[in-house]
Amino acid sequence: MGCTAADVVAALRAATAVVQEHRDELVRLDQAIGDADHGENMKRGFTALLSRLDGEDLTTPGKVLKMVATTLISTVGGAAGPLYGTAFLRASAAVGDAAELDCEAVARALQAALDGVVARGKAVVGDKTMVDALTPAVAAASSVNGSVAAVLSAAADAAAEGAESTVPMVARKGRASYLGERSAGHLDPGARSTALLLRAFADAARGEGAAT
Amino acid sequence: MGCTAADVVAALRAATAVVQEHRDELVRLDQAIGDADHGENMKRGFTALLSRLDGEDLTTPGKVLKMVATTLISTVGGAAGPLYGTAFLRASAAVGDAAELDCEAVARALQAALDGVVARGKAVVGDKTMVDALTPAVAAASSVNGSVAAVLSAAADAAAEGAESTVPMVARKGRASYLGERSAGHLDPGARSTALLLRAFADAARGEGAAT
Amino acid sequence: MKKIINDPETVVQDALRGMQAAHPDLLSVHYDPAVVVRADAPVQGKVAIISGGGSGHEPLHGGFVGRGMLDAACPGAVFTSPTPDQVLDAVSRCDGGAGALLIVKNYTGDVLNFETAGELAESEVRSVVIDDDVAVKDSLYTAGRRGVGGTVLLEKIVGAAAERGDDLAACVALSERVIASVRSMGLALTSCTVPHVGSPSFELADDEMEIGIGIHGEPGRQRVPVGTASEMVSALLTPIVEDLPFEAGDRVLLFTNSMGGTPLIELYLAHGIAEQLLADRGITVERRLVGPYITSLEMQGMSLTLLRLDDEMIELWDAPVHTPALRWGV
Amino acid sequence: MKKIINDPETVVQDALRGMQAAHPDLLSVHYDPAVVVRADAPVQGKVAIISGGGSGHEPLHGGFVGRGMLDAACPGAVFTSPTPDQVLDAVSRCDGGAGALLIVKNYTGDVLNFETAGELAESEVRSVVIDDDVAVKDSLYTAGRRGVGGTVLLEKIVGAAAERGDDLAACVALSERVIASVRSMGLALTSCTVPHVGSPSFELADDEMEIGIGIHGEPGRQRVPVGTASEMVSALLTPIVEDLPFEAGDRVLLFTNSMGGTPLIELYLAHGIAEQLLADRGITVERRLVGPYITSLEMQGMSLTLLRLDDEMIELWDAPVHTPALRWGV
Ligand SMILES: Nc1ncnc2c1ncn2[C@@H]1O[C@H](COP(=O)(O)OP(=O)(O)O)[C@@H](O)[C@H]1O
Ligand SMILES: Nc1ncnc2c1ncn2[C@@H]1O[C@H](COP(=O)(O)OP(=O)(O)O)[C@@H](O)[C@H]1O
Ligand SMILES: [Mg+2]
Ligand SMILES: [Mg+2]
Ligand SMILES: [Mg+2]
Ligand SMILES: [Mg+2]
Repeated sequence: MGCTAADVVAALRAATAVVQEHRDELVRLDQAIGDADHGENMKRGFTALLSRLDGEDLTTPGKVLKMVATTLISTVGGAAGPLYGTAFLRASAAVGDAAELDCEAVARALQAALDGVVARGKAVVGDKTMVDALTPAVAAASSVNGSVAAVLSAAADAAAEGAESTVPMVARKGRASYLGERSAGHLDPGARSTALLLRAFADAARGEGAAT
Repeated sequence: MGCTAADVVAALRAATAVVQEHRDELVRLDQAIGDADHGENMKRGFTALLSRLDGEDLTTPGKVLKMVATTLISTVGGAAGPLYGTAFLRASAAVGDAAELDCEAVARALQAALDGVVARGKAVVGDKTMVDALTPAVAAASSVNGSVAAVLSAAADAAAEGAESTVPMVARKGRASYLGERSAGHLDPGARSTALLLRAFADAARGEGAAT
Repeated sequence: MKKIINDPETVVQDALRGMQAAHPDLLSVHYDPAVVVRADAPVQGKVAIISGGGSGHEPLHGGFVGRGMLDAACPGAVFTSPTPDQVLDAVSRCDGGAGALLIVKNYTGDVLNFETAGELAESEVRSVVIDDDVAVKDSLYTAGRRGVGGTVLLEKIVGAAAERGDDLAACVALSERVIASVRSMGLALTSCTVPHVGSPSFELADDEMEIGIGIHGEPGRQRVPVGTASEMVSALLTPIVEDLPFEAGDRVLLFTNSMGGTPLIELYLAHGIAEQLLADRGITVERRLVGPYITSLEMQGMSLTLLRLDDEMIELWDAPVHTPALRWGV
Repeated sequence: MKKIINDPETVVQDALRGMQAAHPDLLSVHYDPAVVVRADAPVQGKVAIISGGGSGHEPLHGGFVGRGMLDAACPGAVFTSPTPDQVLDAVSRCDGGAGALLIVKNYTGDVLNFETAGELAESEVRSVVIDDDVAVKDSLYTAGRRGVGGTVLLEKIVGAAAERGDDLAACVALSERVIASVRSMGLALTSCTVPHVGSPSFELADDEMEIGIGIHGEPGRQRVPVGTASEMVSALLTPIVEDLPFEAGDRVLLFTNSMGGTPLIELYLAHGIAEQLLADRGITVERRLVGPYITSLEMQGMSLTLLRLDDEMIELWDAPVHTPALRWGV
């Protein structure tokens, strides 16, 4: 029922595919209220990641997550790079050396990721950032008690809703904040990418864990 | 029956109005096969000229024509400035100190103008320049024996036809020559302005000389 | 999209190759990670001045690498801040034992990436954040003011200070003084097109302009009908002057900048108007810079930057500089 | 038409005012007739180097006025050659007793107006005509090749010769040598819009470019689909190299020029490709110039210029220059 390093790697492969598929959508969202690079940044980072997912030393989920962190930090750039990088770094620390992650470990990792993003970016719910997707996802994850797949699925649902909730918001953090009122009426690209990643993880976990 | 300094001034006033009216047309013609300034150059020159037509020292046709030459040379620029300037300078020399010009003097002045343009610009008939308008004008002028108005009217008719004849030509002088074959199918702007000027002079002469 | 490029994926790297070819005596360009380094780095005993940011603002920052200005520049992807490993690489190549100053434009991405690098660096590293764009309200409700044209002036002045031997603390203090004295604002007549996007970042009608733009093709504060040059200059200069505020008797450096696609004839024209407006207010223009120095790809438009000068800043501005984009005294 | 101007009628004069304001130490601008003169003119005993042409090509020529380059520039209306009285005025302001050399780009209008001035001048005046554009066939059926990018290199090199004290005959001979050794060609991705016209000089579709353009918004020799940067550079460089011809072992100056609206990131990218293509042919790039130096208003596009160098040209190229647009060694 737990989630191994190989499961995490599989989830990341799935996430890479999703990021590549949604590259143009994320660019368009960022074009409306930012500088039109979020999709390209994420694609660059996850494409670099893909080439490292065969690494021999990826023996625990924690090691995989740490490799994700350093890869994203050194390839994504922009605001998203350090924020997602910190998220994965904190998640890695939260799961330690465990060979398998149970649903509590996954929830703990998500909470650590959110804490990291907030520590770095100082955004709160309502600022129209990825925090608006990640915060409800963490809450949902810790309220579910079941399989890893169930936890991630709840998180993904909540993140999707959280992302949608950014549409009417006036941005107070990041580049979109320069637009003031003109930022309202648009989906935040980082919130959208957070929701996409969590959905990819959840789908991968369901695929893996369907039998357990 | 002769043409006084005042008549020449009146003809130039008429020419200025015509140049200003046709400024956009000349710009468009030059845009097609040149650098889109001929109308503006001519307008600048004739507008400067207008402010000098009240000069007290304009006591003979020759003095008026010389003032036109120096004004155009110092205000038109481009190829047209020195060419029209030389034309008026040579015309001025050709008419000398005469107080009135008869039709022969006018024909002589036109011939001198043409010679000046050819000496400066080295164009021959068929090169797609103002020479294609001026050459037939001079020929027509010297073949008519009548009033100044009749001479100028014949010259203007011939110049108009000469200008039209430039349409199919491939330019061999001036900026349009850079286009090679692409210059064919367009009216030469300098030929057109020459025809316009002669028409204005002819109309002015007919107005003045109708009773004589 | 019409651009002189081979492939949107490699545009930054390809341009860096051309830069290296064009300035073999001034620069060493490294590609993985991408860093543009002064040819004689590290300069022993000198504070290393390092900046960086997204590409697409050329000559900023790579064009300011060289004696009397930057020791290194870290070019990110187009309009994307560089990553911490670029900054770390720059620090390790340039630290001559006196530490490094990171000049960071105030954008969340730039701040976070440079901050991460600063935490990881083994050298003594300080950073300063420039935020001179008066178009953005500096409130709790934004990420703060953006760093724009003032960056060029800051890099020149603090670069000269480091070159004469000022230590890291002095460079930081001078930077803070410059940042406190400089204000900018820009406008766009046309959008720009990011190579990896392929379509214009925003749409402007034939009779509209965007006032208060940044340098990343973000829309500005306000879309208004295109006016005369005098109206445009005054729309930029008035908020700049009133913000600091600049006052009669002040001595200033006036920097008239093209966003990339506006030609010099228009820029000089605008500069002349700005000088006149400042003279009318009793403000003395002591130094000036006119040209495309901090750009947004091929965007047509301009920005104005005003720096209140003191004697030391003037001396440092006049000090020799030898970089691809700014050169005097050598 | 979107431009930073007040009035198409006064754009040249207004830009000159801004230029004067921007460079009070270098230039004296006179307005009637319009002439941009080196601040310390006339320089006694030095040959005066004077050029001019239509406006809209900035920084050419006014931006090259100053020590080591031009003594004066005569700016015509936009894309219109100046009038003889401007040239005469420049000659009389700059003649320091050693005569004046007029550098004329080969266009009928420029040639005729400078010729007229030469005839009327009281000083000793010689002129040279530069015609480096290989896009134009030099035949009886054209006005000859146009003067384009090579003009910048000629003005720098002969300006340095005059500054070191070469006499008028030597300046003429050197000019002829440079003119015989320099070739250029350009392309446009977009048209430009002349202020007094208000609409683009030619129309290009979104996927077309114009090869073999001049600098006045004239259409070029050929309209072709937009290619990659490598294709563009090779479309310009091949005819240039084959024309002189430039051969393996030649030492050259490579000048990569923006037509005004092409930003530096693309220009560097193109420059890098050109350096590679020349290296492939065994031609050694010894000096380079990259930037917008001879432009067509806001046109996007580029030109390449290649000058075959000898030792004296290199020495003169490297000699100090202090002008608004080119500066080194001082
Ligand atoms: N301070 C912040 N805290 C959390 N998330 C942020 C913050 N600033 C920006 N973001 C997120 O980053 C996203 C933009 O990422 P990206 O476009 O890659 O970087 P940049 O804004 O530097 O171009 C935004 O949509 C937002 O979700
Ligand atoms: N060598 C020449 N001889 C006679 N006329 C010429 C010659 N070269 C150009 N022209 C005339 O000048 C006209 C162009 O004038 P204008 O546009 O004012 O100058 P420019 O060509 O310098 O822009 C042409 O249409 C042509 O009639
Ligand atoms: Mg972005
Ligand atoms: Mg013309
Ligand atoms: Mg970005
Ligand atoms: Mg012209």
